[in-house]
Amino acid sequence: MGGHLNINHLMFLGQGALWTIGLSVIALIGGGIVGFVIALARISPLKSVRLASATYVQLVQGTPLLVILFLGYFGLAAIGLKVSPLTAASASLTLYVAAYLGEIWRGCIQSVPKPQWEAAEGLALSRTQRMSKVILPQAIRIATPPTVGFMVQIIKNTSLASVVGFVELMRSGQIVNNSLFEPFAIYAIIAVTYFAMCYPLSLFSQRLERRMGRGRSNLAPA
Amino acid sequence: MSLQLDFPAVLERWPSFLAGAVLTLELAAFATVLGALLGTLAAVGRGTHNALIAGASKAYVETIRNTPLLVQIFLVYFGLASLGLKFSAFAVAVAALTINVGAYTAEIMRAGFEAIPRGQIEAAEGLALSRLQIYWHIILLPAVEKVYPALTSQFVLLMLASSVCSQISAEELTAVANYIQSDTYRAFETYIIVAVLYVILSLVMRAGFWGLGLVLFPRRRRLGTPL
Amino acid sequence: SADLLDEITQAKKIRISTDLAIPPSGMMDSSMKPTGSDVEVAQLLAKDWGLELEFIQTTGATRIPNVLTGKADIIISTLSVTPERAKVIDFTKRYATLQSDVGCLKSSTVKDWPDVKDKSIGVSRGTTQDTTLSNMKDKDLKIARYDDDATMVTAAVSGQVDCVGSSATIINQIGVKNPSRVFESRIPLATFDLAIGLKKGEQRLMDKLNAWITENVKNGKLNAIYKKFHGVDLPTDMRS
Amino acid sequence: MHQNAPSSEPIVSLRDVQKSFGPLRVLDGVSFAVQRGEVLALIGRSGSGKSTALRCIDRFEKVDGGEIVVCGHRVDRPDVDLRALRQDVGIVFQSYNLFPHLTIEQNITLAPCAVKGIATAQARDLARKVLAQVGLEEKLHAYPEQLSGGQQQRAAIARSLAMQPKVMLFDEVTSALDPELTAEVLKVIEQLAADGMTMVMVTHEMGFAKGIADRIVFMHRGKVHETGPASILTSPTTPELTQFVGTGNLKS
Amino acid sequence: MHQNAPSSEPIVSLRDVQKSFGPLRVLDGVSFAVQRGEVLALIGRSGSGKSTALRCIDRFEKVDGGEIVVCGHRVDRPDVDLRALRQDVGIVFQSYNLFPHLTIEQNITLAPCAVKGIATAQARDLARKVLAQVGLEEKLHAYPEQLSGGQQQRAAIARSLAMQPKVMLFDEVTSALDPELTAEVLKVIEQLAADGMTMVMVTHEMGFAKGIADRIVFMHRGKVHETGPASILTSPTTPELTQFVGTGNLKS
Ligand SMILES: Nc1ncnc2c1ncn2[C@@H]1O[C@H](COP(=O)(O)OP(=O)(O)OP(=O)(O)O)[C@@H](O)[C@H]1O
Ligand SMILES: Nc1ncnc2c1ncn2[C@@H]1O[C@H](COP(=O)(O)OP(=O)(O)OP(=O)(O)O)[C@@H](O)[C@H]1O
Ligand SMILES: [Mg+2]
Ligand SMILES: [Mg+2]
Repeated sequence: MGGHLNINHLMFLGQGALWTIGLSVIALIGGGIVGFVIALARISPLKSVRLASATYVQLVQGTPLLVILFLGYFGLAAIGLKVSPLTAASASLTLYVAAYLGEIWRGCIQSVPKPQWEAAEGLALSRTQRMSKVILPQAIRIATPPTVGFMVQIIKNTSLASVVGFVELMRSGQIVNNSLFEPFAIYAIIAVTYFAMCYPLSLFSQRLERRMGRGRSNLAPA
Repeated sequence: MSLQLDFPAVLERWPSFLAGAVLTLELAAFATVLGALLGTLAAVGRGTHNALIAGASKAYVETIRNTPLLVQIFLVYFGLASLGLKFSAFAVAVAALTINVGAYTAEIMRAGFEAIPRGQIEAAEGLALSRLQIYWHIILLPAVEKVYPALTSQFVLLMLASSVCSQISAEELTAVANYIQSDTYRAFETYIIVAVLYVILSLVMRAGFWGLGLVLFPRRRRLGTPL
Repeated sequence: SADLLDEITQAKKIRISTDLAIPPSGMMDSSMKPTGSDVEVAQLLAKDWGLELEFIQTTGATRIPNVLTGKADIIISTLSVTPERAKVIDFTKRYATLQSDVGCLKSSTVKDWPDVKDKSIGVSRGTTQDTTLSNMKDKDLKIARYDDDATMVTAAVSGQVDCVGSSATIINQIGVKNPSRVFESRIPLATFDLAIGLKKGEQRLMDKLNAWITENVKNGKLNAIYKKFHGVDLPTDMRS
Repeated sequence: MHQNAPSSEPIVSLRDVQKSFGPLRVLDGVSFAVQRGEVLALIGRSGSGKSTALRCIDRFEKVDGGEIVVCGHRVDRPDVDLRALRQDVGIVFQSYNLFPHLTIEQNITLAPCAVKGIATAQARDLARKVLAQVGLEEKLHAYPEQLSGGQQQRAAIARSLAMQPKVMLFDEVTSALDPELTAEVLKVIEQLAADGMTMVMVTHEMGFAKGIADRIVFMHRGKVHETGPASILTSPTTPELTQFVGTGNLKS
Repeated sequence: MHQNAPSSEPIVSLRDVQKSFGPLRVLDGVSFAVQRGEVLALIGRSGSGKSTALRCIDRFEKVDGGEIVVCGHRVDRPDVDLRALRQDVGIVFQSYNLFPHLTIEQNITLAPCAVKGIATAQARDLARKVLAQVGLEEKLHAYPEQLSGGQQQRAAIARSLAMQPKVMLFDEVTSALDPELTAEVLKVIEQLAADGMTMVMVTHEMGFAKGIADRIVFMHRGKVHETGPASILTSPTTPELTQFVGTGNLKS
């Protein structure tokens, strides 16, 4: 107890940072897969599917992640699933990320110009073929910058997993602080670490966006 | 499963929930107003020709946008205390939320400013309006109108994010939930109720912003253009 | 359904819910390994029973939900025995006690309740200290609740609060962290029995735990752990 | 292509077709038919319903009433087999709508492979053939944005041809192009007509319509106002068509 | 408006004005003067520097050399009082630049209230007056987007007039309008000229320039190439003006 910041503390923080990255990757993959389904459901020809997915998005976007994490942590257990903090955090983040990515991607899919949909239809392509071969490849290009930008949000939001006892960067900082009691210094280190993880992504997303801006104007028909 | 849901046991604590919800709304309201001001200033700062001000604004925006709110709150809370400054948890929470949402507002407002056609500003200059008058009458309101949906979403997100203020002893909705669930040991029921309350709060806020939009943008009201 | 004791025995592993952010009961040493009195009690138990030990990290507020929802088998985490809690979980017999006080700055003149009226008292949200203080409605106290002891102590160390409601051990810790802000116990709050918590209706496990506690109180091992971290012996009435 | 003589069984036939957008009645009892190998030009003012009529034929719009039969498909029926219909019909729009993420070859082979299940190698040969038809062999591996507007439009025509449709629909395919590029696209369509392709085209190029069309349908306010051989353009009988032709406007 | 006879003291005078954008010399020694009550038309090819010259007068561009005096303000000097200058000068652009979030009345009263500190009630009367001048009384409470292009441009002129400027600058105020709307705007300007307003206008409407302008300044490659009364348009002396007038293009 007490003493000064030593290599063990830094390693512990580093381990937390790795978990933050790991959790972010899990959330991105899980949220990406579910979000993709949500995006498709939001533009489904079936009204009930559209309504259900819209409700899901509204509910999740209207609830703080912190509360979703609590619900995931205790709720999954309450319905009889024994889950570790990792599973609970992953599941909650997945649900959360899916709602946001789903909306972002829906916007991107719908921003593929209507004539492209019609041209694909006119070639007798089936709905699945139109989606997979014509619309999605174009939507992916549009979706890349906002998706990269959203990854920054994911990384930052994993810090909330600390409140259900998951030892990621934030929680590892709290634990180290608990043995050193230098809150300002330790939280500053944590802030810098988060910044180092997030800022490159922010920059990358901004660059992509600018490049897209140019590319898109090239694509405008004569 | 051994866990049985018992909502009445938790719901009888409704005065606490209500107090928490009110505090959450208060936090969001203060931070929204102050953050809108701070963010607008930062957006203006970023557009100035003064490299120092522009650089400082950019550094502020990027730092905040790339670190978690939770860390920011701890830094403000314990940082101020280390400097010997003591404020109430509410004041610190408002300050941290303001700093946070200000950065996002700045980015949104910047986009709004950039969307104002150059000709509008020249026309105003030609009418001998001062710089300040131009900013106020010609740039600010139309810019806000252009980015109003993005702005209001950001402020709703802020309200939701204020849940982390429970960490620094602000007794907002999530703090109340934590207290009640550790008192009644009915975690699941408590958090479901709280989730519902947050959804209601965000609907309330959206409705409020919709009404405010009607007041702020009479043209939209008259011409029936949706916001 | 299967008995929890059987499940533990089958899994050859016991999952113990422990808050590692409440020194000196649960904390990390300088090489970031769990340590503290609760940690050693848990380790002793696992060793005696020949089980692998898994710590389920928890905060004050999530200790009990952890066993209710089956995330952990038992709680060893300065869990005070209260009638409220006994409605939801079962307690073993006590394995230690906890003296709770209101602690204030050494330099302050606080002697009794009226003196703390205009001072904020930091507590860990949902702890027995929190509940006890919150129920003193007539005393008109200003309570600042934090999510865990670590944040509460940090608030005291950094000057956000001038009083804390906590265990005597934690109150003494504050001065160690920041010599310019030495806290000491001023108003006694209560003495709580600390017990191991477990889900209701696990009688076999309960019996086995009680037997284990009795044995280790008698052979002095629990006292040794307590003394190592808290600097004092367990109360005499408990050891006899 | 089959060079059958026009039979009594039309490839496309509209009978008393009704279509409204909300309160706006856009098609108000439109009837006409197209025989195999025939070239029909739809002309009329802006807003007279030409595009809507064309889009109804390929079921991009559902009709409110009347009957549409295209290559044996009952297009007005809700249970029409859309994919079968669209294999028989090729449609080309004003904005060429090539898929920007695919090369010209991929644009062309996409539908034959995906819909008809043609082997890739065979589809490539097909692409080469239809591109030769529109004079764009050398652009096989280019991306759409690397092509001029006229080239893109010709590629779009080639893409439709690759599905070997029985009838082609053109909606003002040249109106986004400047005169020089217009000429190169019209030449391609002329060649198609010469090869015996059945075509329905909406166009503002009166000179072109006169030269290529077997029959003219003049639409006015959602109705077929006058119809007849190309010669009606030089000697219109109704005052509306007289005025329309008289404006001398090539583009509306 | 004061109806003084043209005095020897011009309201606007440019002397040897130089202006470059980077390497591009846009104004290369431009000199001309406008007397009180005079209407001056600036004409010339696209890119000849007309807009730039006009913008220099109201200091939307800083000049590199030469002297500009407008209503006594030394516009070329860095310390010119911009707001005082712009109270004396009204400027109207091709894109009307009405403020879309304000009603026409608010558009008009904004500057008089904010700049001159006129009381609201008084400003409203003023708005009514200037709107009557441009024939738009009934549009007082409309928003810009509810107006046609010609009406918007007339409202923009009214907005300038409300500041009671000593000189008005017009930069191709009709070139975004179709002929019918153009006519209604030109009529307003004609009325202003008849009322004795001093005006400098860049225009491509040669017929209009001929009818209304007291003097023509023909710019060519950043220089004043020919200047004189409106009659120089019918009998130009330089080959450049001959060619320019000869193109017969009303719009460049
Ligand atoms: N999807 C739609 N929703 C509502 N109205 C429509 C829609 N499509 C077309 N219209 C209206 O139907 C009328 C006829 O349109 P259509 O496009 O068929 O005319 P057109 O003869 O092709 O004109 P143009 O020569 O300008 O292309 C127009 O008034 C148009 O505004
Ligand atoms: N802000 C600017 N930056 C760079 N070049 C400019 C700028 N403004 C004008 N120019 C250039 O200066 C030249 C003169 O422009 P100006 O607008 O004065 O011409 P103009 O006579 O008004 O032409 P038009 O009839 O097309 O309006 C043009 O070549 C133009 O491209
Ligand atoms: Mg059309
Ligand atoms: Mg110009």
